[in-house]
Amino acid sequence: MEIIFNKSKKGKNSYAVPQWKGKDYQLDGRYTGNTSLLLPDVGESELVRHYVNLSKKNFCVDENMYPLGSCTMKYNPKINEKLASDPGFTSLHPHCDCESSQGALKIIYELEEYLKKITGMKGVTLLPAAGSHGELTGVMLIKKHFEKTGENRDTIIIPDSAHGTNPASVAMCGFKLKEVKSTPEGDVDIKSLEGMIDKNTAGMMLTSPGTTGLFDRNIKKIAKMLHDNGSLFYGDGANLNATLGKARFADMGFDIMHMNLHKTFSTPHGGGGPGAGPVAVVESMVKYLPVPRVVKKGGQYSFETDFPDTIGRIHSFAGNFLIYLRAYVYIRLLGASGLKDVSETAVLNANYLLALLKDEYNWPIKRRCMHEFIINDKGFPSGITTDHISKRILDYGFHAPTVFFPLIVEHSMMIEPTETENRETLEKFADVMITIKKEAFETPAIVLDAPHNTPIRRADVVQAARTPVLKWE
Amino acid sequence: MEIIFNKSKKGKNSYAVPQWKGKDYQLDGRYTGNTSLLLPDVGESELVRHYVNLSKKNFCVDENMYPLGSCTMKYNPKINEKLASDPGFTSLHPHCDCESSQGALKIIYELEEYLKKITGMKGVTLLPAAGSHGELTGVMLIKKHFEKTGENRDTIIIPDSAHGTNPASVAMCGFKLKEVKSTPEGDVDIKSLEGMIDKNTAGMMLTSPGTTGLFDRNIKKIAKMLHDNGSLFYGDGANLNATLGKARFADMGFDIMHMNLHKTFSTPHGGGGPGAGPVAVVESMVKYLPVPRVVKKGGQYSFETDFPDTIGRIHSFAGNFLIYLRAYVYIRLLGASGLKDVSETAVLNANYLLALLKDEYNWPIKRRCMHEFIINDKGFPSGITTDHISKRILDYGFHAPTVFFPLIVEHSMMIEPTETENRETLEKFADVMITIKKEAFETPAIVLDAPHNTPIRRADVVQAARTPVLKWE
Amino acid sequence: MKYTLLNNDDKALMLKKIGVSKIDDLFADLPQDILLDKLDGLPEPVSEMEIHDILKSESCKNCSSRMFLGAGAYNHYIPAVVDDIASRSEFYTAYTPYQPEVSQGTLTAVFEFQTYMCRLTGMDVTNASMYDGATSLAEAVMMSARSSRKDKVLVSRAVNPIYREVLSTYAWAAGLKVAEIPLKGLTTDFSAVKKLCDDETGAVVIQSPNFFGCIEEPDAESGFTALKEEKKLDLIYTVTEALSLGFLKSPAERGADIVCGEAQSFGSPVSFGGPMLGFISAKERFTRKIPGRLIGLTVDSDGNKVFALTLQAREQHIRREKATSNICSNEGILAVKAAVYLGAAGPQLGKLGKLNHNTASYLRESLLSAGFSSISDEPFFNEFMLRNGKSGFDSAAAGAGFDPGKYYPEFRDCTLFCATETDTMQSIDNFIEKIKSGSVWK
Amino acid sequence: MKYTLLNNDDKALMLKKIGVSKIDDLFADLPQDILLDKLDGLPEPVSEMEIHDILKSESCKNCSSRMFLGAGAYNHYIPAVVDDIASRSEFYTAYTPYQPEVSQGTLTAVFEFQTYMCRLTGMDVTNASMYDGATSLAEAVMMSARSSRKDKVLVSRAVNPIYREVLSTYAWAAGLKVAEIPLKGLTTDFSAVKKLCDDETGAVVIQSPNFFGCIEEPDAESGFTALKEEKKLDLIYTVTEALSLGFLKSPAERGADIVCGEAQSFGSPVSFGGPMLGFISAKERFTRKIPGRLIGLTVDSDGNKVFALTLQAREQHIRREKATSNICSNEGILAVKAAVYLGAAGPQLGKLGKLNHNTASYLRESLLSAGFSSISDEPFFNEFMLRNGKSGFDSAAAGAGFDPGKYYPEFRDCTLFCATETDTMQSIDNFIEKIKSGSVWK
Ligand SMILES: Cc1ncc(COP(=O)(O)O)c(C=O)c1O
Ligand SMILES: Cc1ncc(COP(=O)(O)O)c(C=O)c1O
Repeated sequence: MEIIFNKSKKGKNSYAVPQWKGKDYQLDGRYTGNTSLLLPDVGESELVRHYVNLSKKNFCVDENMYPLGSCTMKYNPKINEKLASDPGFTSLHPHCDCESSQGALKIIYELEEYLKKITGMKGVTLLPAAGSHGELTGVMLIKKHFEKTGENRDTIIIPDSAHGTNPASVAMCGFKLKEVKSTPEGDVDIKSLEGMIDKNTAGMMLTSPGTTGLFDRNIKKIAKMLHDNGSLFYGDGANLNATLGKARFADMGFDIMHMNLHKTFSTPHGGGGPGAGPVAVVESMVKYLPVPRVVKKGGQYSFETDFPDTIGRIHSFAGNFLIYLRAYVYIRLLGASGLKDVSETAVLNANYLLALLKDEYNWPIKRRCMHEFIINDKGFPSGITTDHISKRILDYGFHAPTVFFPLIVEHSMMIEPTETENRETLEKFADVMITIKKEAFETPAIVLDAPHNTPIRRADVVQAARTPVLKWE
Repeated sequence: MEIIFNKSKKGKNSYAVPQWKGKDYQLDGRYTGNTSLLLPDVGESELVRHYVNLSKKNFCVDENMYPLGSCTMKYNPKINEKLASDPGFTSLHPHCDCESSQGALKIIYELEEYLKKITGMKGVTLLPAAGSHGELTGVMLIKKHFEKTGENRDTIIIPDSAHGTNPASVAMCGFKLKEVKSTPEGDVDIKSLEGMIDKNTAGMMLTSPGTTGLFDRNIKKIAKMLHDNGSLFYGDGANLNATLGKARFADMGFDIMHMNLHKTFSTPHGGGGPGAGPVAVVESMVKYLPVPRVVKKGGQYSFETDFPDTIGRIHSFAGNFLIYLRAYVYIRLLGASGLKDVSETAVLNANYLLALLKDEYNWPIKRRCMHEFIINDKGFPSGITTDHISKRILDYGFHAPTVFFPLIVEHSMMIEPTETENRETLEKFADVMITIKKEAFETPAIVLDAPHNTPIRRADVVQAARTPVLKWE
Repeated sequence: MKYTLLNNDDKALMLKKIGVSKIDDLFADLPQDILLDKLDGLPEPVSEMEIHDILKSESCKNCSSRMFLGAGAYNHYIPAVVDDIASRSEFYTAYTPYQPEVSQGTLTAVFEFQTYMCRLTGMDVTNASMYDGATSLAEAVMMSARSSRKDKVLVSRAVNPIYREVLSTYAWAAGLKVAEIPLKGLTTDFSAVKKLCDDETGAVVIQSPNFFGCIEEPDAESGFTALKEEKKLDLIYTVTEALSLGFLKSPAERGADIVCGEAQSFGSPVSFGGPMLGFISAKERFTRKIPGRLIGLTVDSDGNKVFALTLQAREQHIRREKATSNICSNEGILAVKAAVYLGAAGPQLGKLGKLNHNTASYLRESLLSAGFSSISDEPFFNEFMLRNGKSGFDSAAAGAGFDPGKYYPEFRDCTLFCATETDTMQSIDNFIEKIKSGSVWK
Repeated sequence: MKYTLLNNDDKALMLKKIGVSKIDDLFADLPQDILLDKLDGLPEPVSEMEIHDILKSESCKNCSSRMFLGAGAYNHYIPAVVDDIASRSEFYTAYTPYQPEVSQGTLTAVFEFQTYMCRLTGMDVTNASMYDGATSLAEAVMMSARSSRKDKVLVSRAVNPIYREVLSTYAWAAGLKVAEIPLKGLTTDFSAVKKLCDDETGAVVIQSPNFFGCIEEPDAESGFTALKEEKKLDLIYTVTEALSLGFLKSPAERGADIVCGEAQSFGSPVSFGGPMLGFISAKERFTRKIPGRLIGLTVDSDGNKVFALTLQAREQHIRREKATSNICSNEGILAVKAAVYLGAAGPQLGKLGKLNHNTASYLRESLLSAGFSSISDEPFFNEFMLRNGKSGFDSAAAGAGFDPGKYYPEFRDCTLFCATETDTMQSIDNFIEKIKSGSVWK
């Protein structure tokens, strides 16, 4: 373990603060503090070496396949990064006048238009700063809607396969949660659902395709059931990569949805973020969208906040602009044909990898997948689980799949190769998986003790939580 | 071994060439060729992964100490790179009018002024694209000088310790070479020199401090001997890091000198270049300097080429501008005090490391050093040489010193820590060296077989030269 | 452009292995009537060069940037080393460090960020980032409410008005009540808290330096400290100009229980308002209540100290509807940048703060000499508000400062100015020249 | 700023270990009277922010860039991936790969560069780069002379005049003779070679596309091929617009023995003329005569294929005054960029060349319609020269094109234009509008 605080020694830092040549305005000592001892004293070269060497301990997409299911770890074009670091955008102050930000406003406006075309929806807000924030916003829209209609609907239905952010977002808006179970085939259990929908049902959230990588075959039926009951249908579009350019969420029957720009529309994931989670809605919901909104009048763009039915503000400024910019670039580069090629290739890649693995690994839901699929450790020698397999994968230079999610499949390994892997890499990954299976039977210790070749050995996460040490002392 | 040509497969490259919407102007097939099959067909992500993974097989200064003697592998400020990649400079065409390049011309002009102050010389040309190019230019100046004075002097004297570029540069200008030997103490042998200087002596080249890391104690005497004979004294300033801000080449008695901007003035070495090798001269030589020169008239800067005594052009344009820019930034950041701190610290670091090693390693010339010093493998068990030691150093995460140079010390290891290493790193390096010495006696095989932990094992360079394979087929 | 890599032979071979004859067979589970041939209405694809030129032309429209503008986003010089590090593929093309064995780079840098923020705020725990200042405030209020089981919060009118709007959106959704603490001059009227505080009240939110740039003193002679004690109120201390943390007395010394806000000043550009770098720091008792990711120290199976995500039982992917928040993706790479920035500035951070204060003080003094008048004399850091003077200064026409009128009708004739180290004395003098020449008055 | 890392304690401890009392004791071997207290005349040190602002203000003066300008340096779009790779510390902060065991990154990329250049020129060997086009020509001539042991070279007047000047500087120093082959129209008069060629003559230098943009045909009906055979002349084929290699017949097919010139077009910006990317490619018989670094394939002690510097016995550090050149540092990172660029463009390189040709042809046609007149009709790639027409076009006033008058008095009333993929039809039309409106004529 290397940490910058350990490299500190008095007098090494020589960061030059420009000299102030004017009058010295003293601030009373009652207001000021002294932080110089709290910060490490290191030189620029030490800083660079520290982080360059640390970086070598990270796995990244630019190195090899990163099949982290549900996260769409695709390769992101380098032109995105170049344009998103243009000072003409990065130095633009959010409170500057609209006249000096016409370029930025136009990008926002046009991206919203593109996303409408892509989703078939009638209104889009880009403001949410991540998928989860989009969900929260979407659920707020549902709340607002029933507040306005005067209906007292207090429940939202979510399948048991849902991503954790769905129930959490629902809870943050004070809704009650009903969980509907999935069939063994991975669809929503329509029978159970029927029994759940009632006058308290504000809506239902469904991920499409689901976190199982499967498209719900009753989607239109579900939409109809909800709509017949006056309930709203929310689509979690985190998996949009599976249907991009191929089918639109509006046509599936959703009223509200969010997208994860950082996944589908190519923002590198930054070790955890930032992202953007635009929300798209049908006509009747447009009026509730948060502010500010970008409006175009006579060729001029401006921010407007005066919308009586809006849920209000949800961000300090206007959301994660630099992420919009990347999505904008990506859509312009690919066009309609390129976007469709994304989903077709993502689905083809996933099915091919599934075909290579399905006879070697347990395949709990035996349906062709969309952009990702689930296998698990069933059939492995006892004691060797998904956890060990995933660590052993690291030894072979790949990232591990998403593990132990979704919860409806025991010891799930959710594999999403994305469209930017070539056939040879998929085959190499399959070979690794098959090798690990063999090892599990022939030399189990090597799997149990994995990883062996990584920058550190297996981290003790239980210990980390038992006595949390959350800062350096 | 991974090479891009092996990753090629038809149809993967989708580099989009903008579509031409006008008339198609056919060029007769007699003029055109078809190169599409010569170039690899890979996608952007494959390209990125190829080079990201390759990069991991490189050692670099940003990772750890790189004590490659004579190369001044210091840490280079990141602001250099940022400013040198500003499109306001990089997109400036060399043939654009001087009005639109005032900023760039000003940088050139002022950098020349700074280098005059730093060297004490009266004229500077920045044009040479590397140190070696500077030497060539300098020797051309000598040739021109005697052509103008009508003297037929055809010989240049060089010490046996000189860098290979010195004799090579002399040869390229048609001069005869006389080699003067060094004393066991590392100075030029004054006696021998005396016997060599005659009416044919055009000049002498001396590296200062020498490639031994030692400052010639008779420098002024040598200068006088040469000047008394009407010969010119050329200073190889590649080691300027040792005396920067502390003493000026003009004051040492040199008439002509070159600097290596990429070493002393902080351009990262780019895996081999580019650099810049400005030449500075005393008053009487100014008229010979190459063209174009930047001239300032009434606050306006311009390129001028009309100088009757010039040796002429030596570069396609005006030299390596982006390297000037880095040097300019560096000098402005450091100022006179910072430049002096560079040489003082470089010399202190080298002497400290020498002090840590001199009792453990053979120290052939027992004088305090300047910015670098020489040790060698004498006293090691037979069969274990400088070569093995240098490979073993790699195993410990450091780069090796310059080895087998200078030629006057057998099996030399020339160690230049530079001023940007901290004390702890010097001590770690010393520990490694001492450990290797111990290993050589206790577990010699580990040293003989080194390296072990590097991305590849010892490369067979004899084989490489025997049947050269210089391109992929 | 395309970033897929399959040629026709690949596709044929793969389809065969899968056992279908065409790609559309893989979309058989979708309602077939919604399958598109091609999306309508999108522009034709362009090359990389063309999108580069298009965006460059958009970015140029942004060139004339407004001066002396803060109000929640701050222009600071970002040392080149910050982007050099953050633009390494290893950092920016990785994701949440779920696999600590191949993520020590991110984990270490974010652990350093947590440490820096704890040290600067005086708190015990800091999360791995929130979306931005406004949502971090909303989440801090919800965290406090969860902890105190009280559903009312008092918020100073001197808190960033946009943050307060976001807080009301969240509070409306979550069923929390928000009441406003009035101003006294340009700071919070702490003496009014007592009256507003009922048994439902669990927290008091202030910002310091506040929206007007003034330093709040909750510990001063208003009786607030005693009341806070008595009512067991959480003091939620919002910071929008993180650089102030390097120069002013720490929030902990001011009695903060939770510190939240915006750390964009630490190494990220203003970027038209996003991405920003929200954070929540808090006292130890909130450790298991804090939203978002936390990195902790542990050991690996060789016994070496290493870092890993920890206390995940708070989070949505484990706890679902009972989680401390729904946050998942956060502002990861900005936290890394903040760590590099703070390492670069190091012990000079206070000096940099001092330079900000001097520059802003000089601007203020110059403006006063140019016809602006003082509203009140509370001490400030690098931002302050002045009355425009009788003839009416037009901040839009001047391209300078922030007009607070929209949010504070009572300050319709005032302007909020900010100056940082990026503003030189020369640029201030030029601006004052312009003012004196009268061209920027209505 | 400082980039040193010793504090006073370090210094004291180190001096003590060394056994001296102060740093100046370490400078005892220097003449003491020349030791400086402080250099005179340098500006006071500034902070990183200040130098950033200073340079930004200098760079802005360069903003208005001249159009349709080539003449040895070419504006091409550089895919973002090129700088992304080349700005990795591992590549740009390493040096010459003396230790192959820790340098396979650089070695592989430069070996790829060698391969690309060999493939595009049709030659057998390419070095790891030269300083620039002009010096690569000078060194190519010297290599040929060393090989042929003849000291005269014939150089076409259609070769870049600056390259010819550099060549004469080198030739003067080395004692080589240079004679000029005249023009016929805008290409080399190959029929004149016979007369110029004597027994001392070892090589003929041409450039194609030549300085006027025209494609040379040394193999055409001039008797040149036979003469070359008979006199064993080396055809030194200079290329300044490397992009042409992707579109035109290869130099090898034209009979070249040595190809040299400038490969800046492959991934490097024009950069006010430097750094550039010189190269020399040659037939196999020059392998041990070529200047500069060469990377070769070999094996490591585990038997794996690896790369290493090779044939170093040609070089100055081994051969000293007998070396094939004095070159040491070269243009390493630009060669890496060229490799990445060529990998990015890949099989589309020819298509890009075609786009250049179309764009330049359109510009030429448009100029002809706007009053310029044709000098001759030799085929060209992306650059061409026209006569200005009677009223006199002022290229400086127009901010477009290159005025060849300084180098070619006979073309005083002409302008050399270049158009690449970075010039759109729109920008050409706008320019023609301007011309037609008359504002750019003297
Ligand atoms: C299905 C699903 N929904 C929502 C989210 C939340 O998105 P974010 O991380 O952007 O908040 C994710 C992210 O992993 C997801 O996979
Ligand atoms: C003493 C000396 N002289 C000259 C040179 C040549 O410099 P360059 O590599 O820039 O041509 C070097 C470089 O290693 C050197 O060390």
